[in-house]
Amino acid sequence: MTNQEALTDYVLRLGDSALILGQRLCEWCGRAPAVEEEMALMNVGLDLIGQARNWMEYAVELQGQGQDADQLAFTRDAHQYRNLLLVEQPNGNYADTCARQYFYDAWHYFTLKALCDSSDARVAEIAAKGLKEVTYHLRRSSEWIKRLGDGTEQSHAKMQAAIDEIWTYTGEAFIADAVDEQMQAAGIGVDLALIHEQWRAHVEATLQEATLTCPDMQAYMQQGSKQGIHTERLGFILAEMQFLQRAYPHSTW
Amino acid sequence: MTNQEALTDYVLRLGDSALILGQRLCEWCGRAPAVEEEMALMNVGLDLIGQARNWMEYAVELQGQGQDADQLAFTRDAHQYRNLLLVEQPNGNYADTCARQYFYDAWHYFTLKALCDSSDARVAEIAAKGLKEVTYHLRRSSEWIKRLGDGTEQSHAKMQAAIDEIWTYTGEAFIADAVDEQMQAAGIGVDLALIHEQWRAHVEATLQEATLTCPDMQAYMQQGSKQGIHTERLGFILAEMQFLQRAYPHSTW
Amino acid sequence: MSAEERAFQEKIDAEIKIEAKNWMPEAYRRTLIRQISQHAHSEIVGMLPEGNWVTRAPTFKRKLQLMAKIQDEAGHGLYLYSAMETLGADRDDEIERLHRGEVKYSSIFNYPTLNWADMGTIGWLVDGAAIVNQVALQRTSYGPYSRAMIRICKEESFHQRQGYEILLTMMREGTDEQKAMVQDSINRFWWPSLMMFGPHDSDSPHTGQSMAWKIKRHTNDELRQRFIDQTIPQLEFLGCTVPDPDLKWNEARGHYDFGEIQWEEFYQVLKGNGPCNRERLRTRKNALDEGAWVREAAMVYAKKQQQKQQQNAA
Amino acid sequence: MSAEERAFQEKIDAEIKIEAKNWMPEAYRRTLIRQISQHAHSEIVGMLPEGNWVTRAPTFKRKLQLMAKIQDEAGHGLYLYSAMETLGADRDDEIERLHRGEVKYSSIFNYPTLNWADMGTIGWLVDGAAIVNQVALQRTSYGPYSRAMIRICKEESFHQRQGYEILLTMMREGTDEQKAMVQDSINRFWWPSLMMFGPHDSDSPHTGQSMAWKIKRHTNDELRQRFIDQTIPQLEFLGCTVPDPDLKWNEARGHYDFGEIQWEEFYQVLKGNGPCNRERLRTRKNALDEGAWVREAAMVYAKKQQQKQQQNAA
Repeated sequence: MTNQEALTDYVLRLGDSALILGQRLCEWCGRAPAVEEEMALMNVGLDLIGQARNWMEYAVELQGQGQDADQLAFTRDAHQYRNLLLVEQPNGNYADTCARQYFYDAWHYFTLKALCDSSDARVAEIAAKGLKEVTYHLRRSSEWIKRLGDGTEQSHAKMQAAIDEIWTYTGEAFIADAVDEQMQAAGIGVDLALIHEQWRAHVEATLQEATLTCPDMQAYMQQGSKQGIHTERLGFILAEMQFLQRAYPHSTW
Repeated sequence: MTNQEALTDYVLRLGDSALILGQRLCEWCGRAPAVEEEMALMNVGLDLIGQARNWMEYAVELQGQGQDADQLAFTRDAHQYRNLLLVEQPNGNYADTCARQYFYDAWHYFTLKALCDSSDARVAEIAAKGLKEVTYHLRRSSEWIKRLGDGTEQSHAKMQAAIDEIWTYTGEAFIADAVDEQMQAAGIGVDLALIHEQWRAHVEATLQEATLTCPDMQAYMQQGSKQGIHTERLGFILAEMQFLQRAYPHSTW
Repeated sequence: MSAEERAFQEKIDAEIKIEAKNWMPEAYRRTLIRQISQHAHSEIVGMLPEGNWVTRAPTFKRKLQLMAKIQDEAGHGLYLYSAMETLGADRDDEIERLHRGEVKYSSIFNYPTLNWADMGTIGWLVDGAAIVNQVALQRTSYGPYSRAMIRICKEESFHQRQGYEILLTMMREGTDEQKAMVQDSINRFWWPSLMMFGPHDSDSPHTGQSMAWKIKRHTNDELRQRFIDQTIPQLEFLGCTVPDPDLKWNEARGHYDFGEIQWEEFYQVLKGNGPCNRERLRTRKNALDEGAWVREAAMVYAKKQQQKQQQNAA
Repeated sequence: MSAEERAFQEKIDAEIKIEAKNWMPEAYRRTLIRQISQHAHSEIVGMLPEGNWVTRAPTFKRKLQLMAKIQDEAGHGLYLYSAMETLGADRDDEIERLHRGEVKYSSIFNYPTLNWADMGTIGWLVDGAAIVNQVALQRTSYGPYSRAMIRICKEESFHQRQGYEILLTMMREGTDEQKAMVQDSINRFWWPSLMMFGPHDSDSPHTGQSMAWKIKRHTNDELRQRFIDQTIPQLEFLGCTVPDPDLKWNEARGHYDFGEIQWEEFYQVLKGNGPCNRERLRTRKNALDEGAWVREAAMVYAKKQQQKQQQNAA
């Protein structure tokens, strides 16, 4: 695998996760628990999809096959997607959405922070642009973990259940494969072990403050997304997200 | 409008309604209230989708544009669909599904029965083939209306709510447009006023036996499907149903 | 007329804004609460027809635009609820009343969005019609409402241009199928957009008092005519038509003539029989009901935090 | 050994079927209940991975085939639950036990179906592996189970041919993308299919007793080898490969050699850590929970009808 090939995959992973989580947030439109949350969810989603676009624009340049970012985002099938299994999990109730968001944000924040020092100037630039937004995302979702964890008895139970439920999807991000190793060696990508440590510390502190029990860090973790093996959810997300691009191919909108 | 054009539309309406309701029944797979109902729902769905195929095969012959039934079913967008608004309504709980099914079955049964005498031999043949199946569908769904209506207090309330909820979509089938009139005049189509009378009698009798209150027959009825104006539901049904055909066009499966 | 009432009316006549702490007639307050809450609800319910397509937007650019627009609408809702609360009304109460069907939101949102062009049409025609109303309301007599309108109008104009640009792109660079989508969308939204201005002046009993109080500054029919006059040239530039055979330029009047609105449909939708009335209201009601435990938890948590701070301070 | 036990074992040895009303050792009964209920649950849970694609089938023909197959599986489930109930077990109790995680279903259904080719692969490989098991079970010593197997095998063979035909069509008439789907699907399902035969004989403690009772007629490893031997020629005819570098024909043994199965994965899935364990079980549990009021209503209604008939008869 050339560095360029590995980098393309690496960039795609970052972009796909942001895109799919942004898409999940879009599904909340008009259904959030308060108007303020309508705004916040749409705002976070907007940031993520904007970041996805930045990554994909870089990915198509690296691929050099004349595709544009839209084609890359909206005409691949599930096995070609590289998003984390975490972000394709369903919205569930608000605790489920907050848990998913928080675990992602914590990974995202430390990842982008580290990527600001990437030896690849473009990666560093995109990461730096996103970091400001993601700093807010993480603050916001940490707050919600605490609010729901240390709110009422009911919200505590729901928050704990949401965390336990999604936990099995939180480990995948930190399991390095050949691409991760190659990118780290090239000084382009992050040190996953380090990110994992930072993530773990943040999660443990947040959950403790939220009076929640942190699940077993050694628990069995689902994986597959780095090889394009997803959960059954992704196919349905794509069917909806890509309908227009599929039904009216090669159209200008 | 030539008779052939009107007939194509007429046949498409019959086929699209069967297809979309069959699709809705597929969504129940693995989620029905009992294994016996898994079987029954899949069985009814199978009949409906089989009938849809028969209608579509005829429709593409009438169109004479070299399409096959699969292309007709799986590559039109929502505004080209002619299914009743009734059948695209969501599954809801089992009472909702039973109400939708019953109101459709009663219309379907009397329609196919009348179409057995169509002056168009092919229409008469397809109708006759379907009538046996639909006779069973109507018996089955009538039974469920009674079971839930005259079952427990809870099931009665749910059944009544389901009927009241879907009622506004039950009138459209009986509102004749130019196509209906032309087809009736040609001896090909049915007399909608007559079907409406039969439907009404069946509905009133069934609901009464089920100890349910029949909603106002004069209530405001939603319409639009005959002109391709649907509810927002249909687009999502199609996005899922047509994913493969859109993502991999011109493929043999 | 009491002295207070006279002073109030004189202020109005002198184009001095009424502020929250000023005396005002109870009917003026009630009319404003009704109008502002209706406007706020419309912003929130108005997110739904767009939310219906936000998961299916065709490009990054369009998806981001639509999300930003929806976010703005939530913001407008919040801003308007605040303006309403300066009049002593309570946001939660008003939302309850909406859900009980006692207050309305703009009927236009009871029509379904059936193709992507609807995202353009809603921006161009629906927001366009809203802006005609709102531009007039920038000069409304109640200060907080007037200021909300000034701010909202700016963003709405931006949305309107974006909506028009969506349609223009489809008409100029699109396939035949896309052009057909645009025309289909205009066909469905044209009459409902005209209905947004409300019944004919002759059937609008409250117009007189609202005009006197300068809550309203123009009649329904005046605004409707203004909207048509400014919209038809844009329509022609698009290369589209409206489903009104009677529409034509009247040189003598200096305005477009147009056909009679189907008021029967208007009143049916108002009565709850529009294609999406039940669904829109249910979606909002479910959102509120299912979010109750979240809002409660947030309140309890805030109280706990406050107590901790007080303890730390002590 | 008691006289009853001896008579029972003599019958078994003489290949006379045991019937529901015959005496049988309690352990025999329990083993059978466990095995048949597990088999019945597998038919029902096995509908889910297919249900995942039934709304997205690519043609009328494929959709109808898949729906018919799912319907058959529900039928098999019912038929097997009946066979199980002849042993004094209760369907509802056994389903409760499934939902509490006390009984298993075939682990293969804990893998996701990720592309359309999986509908072919499940028919060909998964049903194929099941049939190898079931053909052997046609001669099982318990009469009702044996008869159920004979009936089920017939339909399963039909499903297997259909599954193979799906793959063959994609490989012969499909695009490169479709061919890649087939290979990807086989890559994902190959090892899990081999695991369907259970652990190595040496790690399968119950095999000895089950063989003596002729509930089982062949060991896990025997059946697994049989499956591989019959499947590889079909695989080659498809023009596909399996993800096993050690697979090759062994002339001396007259069998295919194959690589070592990842038993760690097998036991993880068994423990509940497969990709879909939680979801499959939850879907079934939700179906049952949400359907409780429906089943209750049907029972109450039936009772009412019965009472009416008795009143009319009186």
